[in-house]
Amino acid sequence: MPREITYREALREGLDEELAYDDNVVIIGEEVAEYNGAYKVTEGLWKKWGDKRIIDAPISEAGFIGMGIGASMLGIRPVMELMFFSFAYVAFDQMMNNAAACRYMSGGLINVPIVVRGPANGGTNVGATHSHTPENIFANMPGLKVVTPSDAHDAKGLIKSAIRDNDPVYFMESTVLYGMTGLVPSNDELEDGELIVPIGKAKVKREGSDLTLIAHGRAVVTCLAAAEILAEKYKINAEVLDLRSIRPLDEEAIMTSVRKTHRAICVEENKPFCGVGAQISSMIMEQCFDDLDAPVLRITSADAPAFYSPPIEKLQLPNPEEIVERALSIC
Amino acid sequence: MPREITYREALREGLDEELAYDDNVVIIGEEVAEYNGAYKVTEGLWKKWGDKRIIDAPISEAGFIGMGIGASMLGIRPVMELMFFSFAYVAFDQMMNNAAACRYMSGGLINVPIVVRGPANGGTNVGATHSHTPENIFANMPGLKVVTPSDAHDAKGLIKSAIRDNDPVYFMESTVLYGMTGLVPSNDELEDGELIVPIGKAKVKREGSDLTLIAHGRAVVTCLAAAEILAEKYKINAEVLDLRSIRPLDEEAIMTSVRKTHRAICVEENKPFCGVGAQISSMIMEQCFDDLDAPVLRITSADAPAFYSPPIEKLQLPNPEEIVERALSIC
Amino acid sequence: MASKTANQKTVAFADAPINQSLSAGDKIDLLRTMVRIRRFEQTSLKHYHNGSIGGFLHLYIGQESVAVGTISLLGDNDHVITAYRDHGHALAVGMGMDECMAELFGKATGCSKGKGGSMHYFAPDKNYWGGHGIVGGQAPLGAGLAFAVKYKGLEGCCLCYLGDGAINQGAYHESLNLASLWDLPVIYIIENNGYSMGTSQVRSSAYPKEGLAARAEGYNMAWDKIDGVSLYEIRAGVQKAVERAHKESRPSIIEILTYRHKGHSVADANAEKYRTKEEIQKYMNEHDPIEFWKSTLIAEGVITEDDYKEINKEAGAEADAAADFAIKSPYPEESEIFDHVYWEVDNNTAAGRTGRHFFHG
Amino acid sequence: MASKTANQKTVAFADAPINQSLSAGDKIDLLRTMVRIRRFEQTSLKHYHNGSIGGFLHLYIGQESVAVGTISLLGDNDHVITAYRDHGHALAVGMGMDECMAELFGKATGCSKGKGGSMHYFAPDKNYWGGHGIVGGQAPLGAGLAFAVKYKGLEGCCLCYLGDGAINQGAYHESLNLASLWDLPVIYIIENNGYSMGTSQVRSSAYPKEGLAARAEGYNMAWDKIDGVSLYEIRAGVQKAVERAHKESRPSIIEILTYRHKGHSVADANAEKYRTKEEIQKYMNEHDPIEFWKSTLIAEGVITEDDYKEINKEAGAEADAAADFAIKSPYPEESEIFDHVYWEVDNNTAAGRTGRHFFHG
Ligand SMILES: Cc1ncc(C[n+]2csc(CCOP(=O)(O)OP(=O)(O)O)c2C)c(N)n1
Ligand SMILES: Cc1ncc(C[n+]2csc(CCOP(=O)(O)OP(=O)(O)O)c2C)c(N)n1
Ligand SMILES: [Mg+2]
Ligand SMILES: [Mg+2]
Repeated sequence: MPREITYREALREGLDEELAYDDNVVIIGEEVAEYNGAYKVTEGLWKKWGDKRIIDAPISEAGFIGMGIGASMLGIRPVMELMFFSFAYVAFDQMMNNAAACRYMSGGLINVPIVVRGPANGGTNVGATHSHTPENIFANMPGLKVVTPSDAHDAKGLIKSAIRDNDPVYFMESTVLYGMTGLVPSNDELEDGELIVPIGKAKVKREGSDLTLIAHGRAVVTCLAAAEILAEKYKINAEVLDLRSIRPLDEEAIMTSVRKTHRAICVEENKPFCGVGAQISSMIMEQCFDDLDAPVLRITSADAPAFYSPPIEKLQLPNPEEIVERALSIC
Repeated sequence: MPREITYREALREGLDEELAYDDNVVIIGEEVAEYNGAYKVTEGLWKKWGDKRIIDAPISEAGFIGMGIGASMLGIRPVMELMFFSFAYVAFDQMMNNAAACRYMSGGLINVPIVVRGPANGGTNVGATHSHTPENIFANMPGLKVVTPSDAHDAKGLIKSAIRDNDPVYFMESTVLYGMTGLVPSNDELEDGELIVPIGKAKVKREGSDLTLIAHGRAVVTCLAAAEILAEKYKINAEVLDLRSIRPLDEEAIMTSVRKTHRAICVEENKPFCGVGAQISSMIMEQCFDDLDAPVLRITSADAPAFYSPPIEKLQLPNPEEIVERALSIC
Repeated sequence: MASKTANQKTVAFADAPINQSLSAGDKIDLLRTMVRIRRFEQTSLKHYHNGSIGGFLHLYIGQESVAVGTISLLGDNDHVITAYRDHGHALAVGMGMDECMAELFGKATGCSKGKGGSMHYFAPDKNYWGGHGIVGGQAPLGAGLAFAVKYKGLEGCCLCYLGDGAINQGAYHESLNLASLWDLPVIYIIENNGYSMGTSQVRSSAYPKEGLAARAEGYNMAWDKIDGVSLYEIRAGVQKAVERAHKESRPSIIEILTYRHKGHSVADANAEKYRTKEEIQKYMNEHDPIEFWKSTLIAEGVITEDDYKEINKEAGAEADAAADFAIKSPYPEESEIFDHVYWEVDNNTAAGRTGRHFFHG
Repeated sequence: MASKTANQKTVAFADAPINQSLSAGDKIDLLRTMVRIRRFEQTSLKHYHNGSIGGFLHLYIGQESVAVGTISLLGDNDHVITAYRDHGHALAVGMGMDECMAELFGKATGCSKGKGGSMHYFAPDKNYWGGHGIVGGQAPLGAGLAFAVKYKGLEGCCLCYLGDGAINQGAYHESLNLASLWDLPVIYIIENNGYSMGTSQVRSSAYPKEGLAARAEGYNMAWDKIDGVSLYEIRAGVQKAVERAHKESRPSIIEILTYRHKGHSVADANAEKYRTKEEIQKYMNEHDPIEFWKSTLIAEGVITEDDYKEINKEAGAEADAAADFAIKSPYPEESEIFDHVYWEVDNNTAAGRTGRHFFHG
C-alpha cells in the first residue's frame, strides 16, 4: 500500500535502504549524525548505522567534499550533505574540477561516484547568502548530473538512483518541500522490491493540451497550482512537465509536449540570467521552431539577491498568479 | 595618431593610466609585481609604481580576493589579477557572496568597487582545470558585471571603465588575444584626453543584412573570419555584433540587429548548457518572435571538459567553418 | 554567588592601565550595553515566537562581554566585522535598538532596510561591516578592512570575530597567512563558546593543547587566550593586540572563552541535547558575564543592586519600544527588490543607465 | 665535488633500519629511477622546444630524490597523489616512459589518452591518482584516499605531495584538520623547492622558524623537516611517518628541502631573474640528488663511475625510444571528445542511455 509520507521521510528511507544495500555508502556532513541533521533528513540514521557510516563533519566544505571525492575514487560511495546547497560555493573548485573533470583528464581511468545533496531554495527568509539555486551553474559542467525532485515519491526513488550512479550527482532538495507529504509505495508492493526512479526521465504531472509548463523542484508545485487556476477560471488546459533532473535532461519529453501544445513557459526558482529556462527555451526554439504558436516564455525568481523581509521575499519567487498572467498573454 | 599595439599593451596602458588617475587603485595578484605578470600584462608597473601599488600575492585566491573586497568597502579600488580566471573557483564564495550580495544585504550601505581580471579561455592545451569560461556563471548573479573585450581598443577602454565603476566587475580576457594587435588611439587625439569605453554597449564589428552573429571575446574574431567566408563564398552578408559585456547587456543592439537581419547565431567559447547564448536566444525569442525567419542557433565549445591534445582541443572550440555551415542551414 | 569568583578575577586584571583608566561612568556604560544587548535579544525572542520575525535568529545571550569588552577599546579608525551572531556587536558599536529590531521584523526602517535580517546587520558609519552568514567568509574581508586602514596611513585596526567552528574554513587560514605576511592590523577574535551548532570543540577541531588561537604560531603571529567572563580580562588582553595592531601593524588571534545560554539559533531544537542541562546551568550560574560584571561593580561600590535593577528596567523598556517601533514601521515596497543591487543603477549614473542590468520578466 | 658532503650525510642516515635493509640492487634501482626521470624530462624538454608538446611542462629536474625516496617506502595499500609537477612520481610508481611521453605529445597512447597532458598523469592501477593542476586542490583528495584505505580496514596510507606555495590554499588547511581529527593515514609531503613560480618562500608564507611543516602543530599533528638531497635521509624520515600512518592511523606533514634546476615551467622566462645564477649553480653543484646518490653508491662500492654511465645511457635510450613511440602514435579521434565524461555513458548502462547528456550542436 502506498503510504503518505513526507519528502524528508522519503529521502531518509532512500538513504537508509542504500546504507543497507551497499557497505560502501557513507553519509558525511555537518550535524548529520549526533544532531540528526539540521533539517532532520538523516534523523535516526546515526543511531542505527553508527560512527563508521554516518559522520559529523567540521565546517570545512571544501575539505570534506574533496575528501569524499578522493574516497569515491577508491570505491567508497559518499553521500555528502550540504546543510544548504549554497555552501557549495566554498567547495566550488572541488565540485567543479575534482568531481567533474578527473574522469576526463585521466582518459576514463577514474570515476567519482559521489552524491552531494542538500536544500537549494529561496523563500525561507534566510537572506542572499543562503538562498542560492545553482542548478544551472552545476549543469553547465559536463561530467556532473543535477537532480531536483519535486515530491516525496521522486525524492526517494531519485536519491537511490543517485547513490547507485557511478558519476557525481548533485542532488538539490528544498527546505520548503521537506514537510510536504506524498504517496510513496511500500517496497512489498513493487515488482523490483524497491522504488527506483531513473535519472533523466521527466514526468508529466498533469496532462494538458493548450500549453506546457516546464519546471523542476518546488516550481512544479507552483505550476500545478497555476494549472488549476487556468483550467477553472480560463478553460486553459495546461500540461505540467516536471523535469526531475536538469542534466541529463529529458529532451524528448519536452519536445513531445511542446509539439502537442505549441506553447511553453519555463518556470524555475533560479535567477534568470542563463537559468535553466534559458537553455530549454533555446532548445525548444532550435528543435520546435515551426511548432510554436507563441514565443517560449520564462518565469524565474526576481533578478536580485534574496530579500530577507518575509513578505517581500515571497514576491521574488514565481507564484501561480504570475504564471497565469503570463500564460494568458500567449494563449 | 592611433597606434597598432597588442591587447596586452592596451590593458597595461589602461591599468597604468588608472594607477595615475586614482591613488586608491592597487593591483594585487600572483606574480603581478616582481615577475611582471605571468602573462606580462602588468610588465613594468611594479618598477614604476612600487610595492604599495603593485603587490605579489601568495596562492590564496579566496584570501586575497576576499581581502580586496573588504578593502574596497573602505574605498580602495583593488584590481585583482587571477593568473587564470579558472582560479576563481577557489574564491567562488567570496566572488559570489561578498562581492555581489553585501550591497544588497546592507540595504545599499556598502558598495564593492573591485575589479577581478584575468584570462578566461580555452585553446591553449592547458587542460580542463585551466580552461573554464565562467561568463555565464558570474553573470547569473545580480550585483556583478561581466566584461569581455575582444580587441586592444576595447581592452584599454573597458578596463578603465571597469576600474572606475563602483560595482564589482569581472573582467575576462584571453591568453589567445594578448598578443593580437589593434589600433588604439593615443590620448592626445581624443577629445576627453583618454579612451573610455562604456560598459554595456555592444559594437557592430561588421555591418550585414542577412544574418547576425552575436559573440563576445575571442569568438568575435572567429565570427569575423566566418563572415568573410560567408560574403566571399556565399554572398551572405553577416553582421557581427560584439557584446563587449555580458552583464549589463546591450539588449537594444541585439534586437535592432535581429530585426534587421531576421536571423541570428549566438557564438561563444562557453560550454553550451545555460551558456550566454541560451540567455540571448531566449531573449530574442521573447522579443523578436515575429521578426525571426529561422530559429536562433547557438554555437559553443564542445560539451566536454577541455581536451589537452593540441589538435583535438582545437576541434572543441567554435571555428569559422562551423559557423559558416550552420549559417548556411538557416540562410 | 558569582561575586566571589568575580573578586578574584577583578584583582587579577583590574589593575591593567586600560582598566584603571575607566571612570565609574564608563564602567556603568559597559554594564548598560551588555544589559541592553540581552534585553534586546530577549525581546526579539518573544517576537520570533509570535511569528513576527522570520528566518534565523542566533542569540548572543551569555556572550555579551566579548563584543562589549573588545569594542570598548576601539577608536575612530578601528573597524568591526563579524558573523551571523551579530546583534551584540551591533549594539556595542552604537547602533540603535530601533533599526536593529526593525531589521528582524523585515521592515523598511531596519538597519539593512529589511534586506539582511538577523544575520546581516551593517552600519558602515559606525565602522561596522556586518553581519555575515557564510561561516568564515568574513575573515578575508576583515583582513581587507585592515589593509585599507593601513593603505590610507591611518593608525587603526579591524576586529574580525568568528566562532570556534569557523576556524576550520580555508578562507580563515588564507587570511591568517596574508595578515602576517603583509603586516595587516587585523585582530581575529575567536568567540569560543564551545560548540558549532551541535558539535563540540573537540569534535570539530584538532588543535594544540594551548587552544584554538595557538594555530597562530603556524603563521608566526601573536595570540592569546582569555576567559570571557570578565570585562577586565577581555579589555586587558585585547588591548595588547590593539596596541600591536596600532603601533606595529601586526595581526593577532585572540581566543575568548564564552558560552551561549541558548541554542545555536532559535530553531535549534537540540540545544539541551548536545549539551547537558548541568553544563548549561553551570555556565549560567558561574559564567554569566553580566552577573559577573554587576558583582564586580557592586563589590567596587560603583553601583548598587538597585542601580542594576534600574538599568535592566530601562533596557527592557528600550527594547519594548524598539519592538513597537518595528511593529509600526512599514514593510519595504515591492519596488525595492531592485534597489541596492548595483551602485551605479541606484545612483542613476551613465554607467547605471547603459545596457540592461536586470533580466526578470 | 659533492662526494665529501655525501659521505657525511650517508653516515648520518644510512644506519636507519629502513636503509640497512636495502640490497645493492635496491640501491641501484633507486639510482636508476632517478636517472630515468631526469632523462625522460630532458628528452621531453627537447620536444617541447621543437613544438611537439603543448601547454605547460613543469620539470622535476633536481627534485627526483623526493618522489623516488618516498615512493620506495610504499606497499600495495599505499597511494600517491600530487600536483602538476608529476612526471617524477609517475615514473617512480612504475608508469612507463612510453605512455608518459605519449601523453605529453597529446597522443591516444598517452597514460590519460591525450586528455590530461603533463599536469594530469594518472595510473590508478599503480595507486597513482594524479597529477592535479589546481594548486592545493589535491589535498582533500589525498585525505579521501586515506579515508578509503582506512574505511576498508586496510593497513595503508596516502602520500599527498604539494609545493611550498600550495600550503597557502585553504583546502589544504581544511584537510589538515580533517586528517588529524579523523585519524586519517595521510602524509602531506611539502616539496619545498623554495619558490612558487617567481615568489620565494619568505615572500609567500608566514611561518614559524622551524619551517613550513611546523604548521602541523596547529592541528596537533606530527611533522618533520628533511634535507632532500639524500635518499637515505628521506627514507629514514618519511618511513617514520609511514609507520605512524600504518600503525596508528595518524597523519603527518613532512617538509622536504629540494630545488628545481629549471624554471617553474618551460614557459618561465624569468627563471634566472628571481633566483641568482649563483644560487642555481650552488644547488646544482651541491644539492643534486642524483650526483649525491651516485657519489654515495660509489663511496659504498656499490657502483663504479662506469656503471653510472651505463645507467645514464640506458635511461637516455629509453627516453628516446619513448619519444619515438610518442611520435609514431596516433592522435586521439575527434569522437573521443565525448568519451570519459560520464562513466554511465561510456559503459552504455541504462543510466547512461536515459536523458540527454550532451548539449553541443
Ligand atoms: C560555509 C558554511 N557552512 C555551514 C554553515 C551553517 N552554519 C551556520 S553557523 C554554524 C556553526 C558555526 O559555529 P561557530 O563558528 O562555533 O559559531 P557560533 O555559532 O558558535 O557562534 C554552521 C555550521 C554556514 N553558514 N556556512
Ligand atoms: C588555485 C591556483 N592558483 C594558481 C595557480 C597557478 N600556479 C600553478 S603552479 C604555481 C606555483 C606553485 O608553487 P609551489 O606550490 O611551490 O609548487 P612548485 O611549482 O614549486 O612545485 C602557481 C601560482 C594554480 N594552478 N592554481
Ligand atoms: Mg561556537
Ligand atoms: Mg615550490
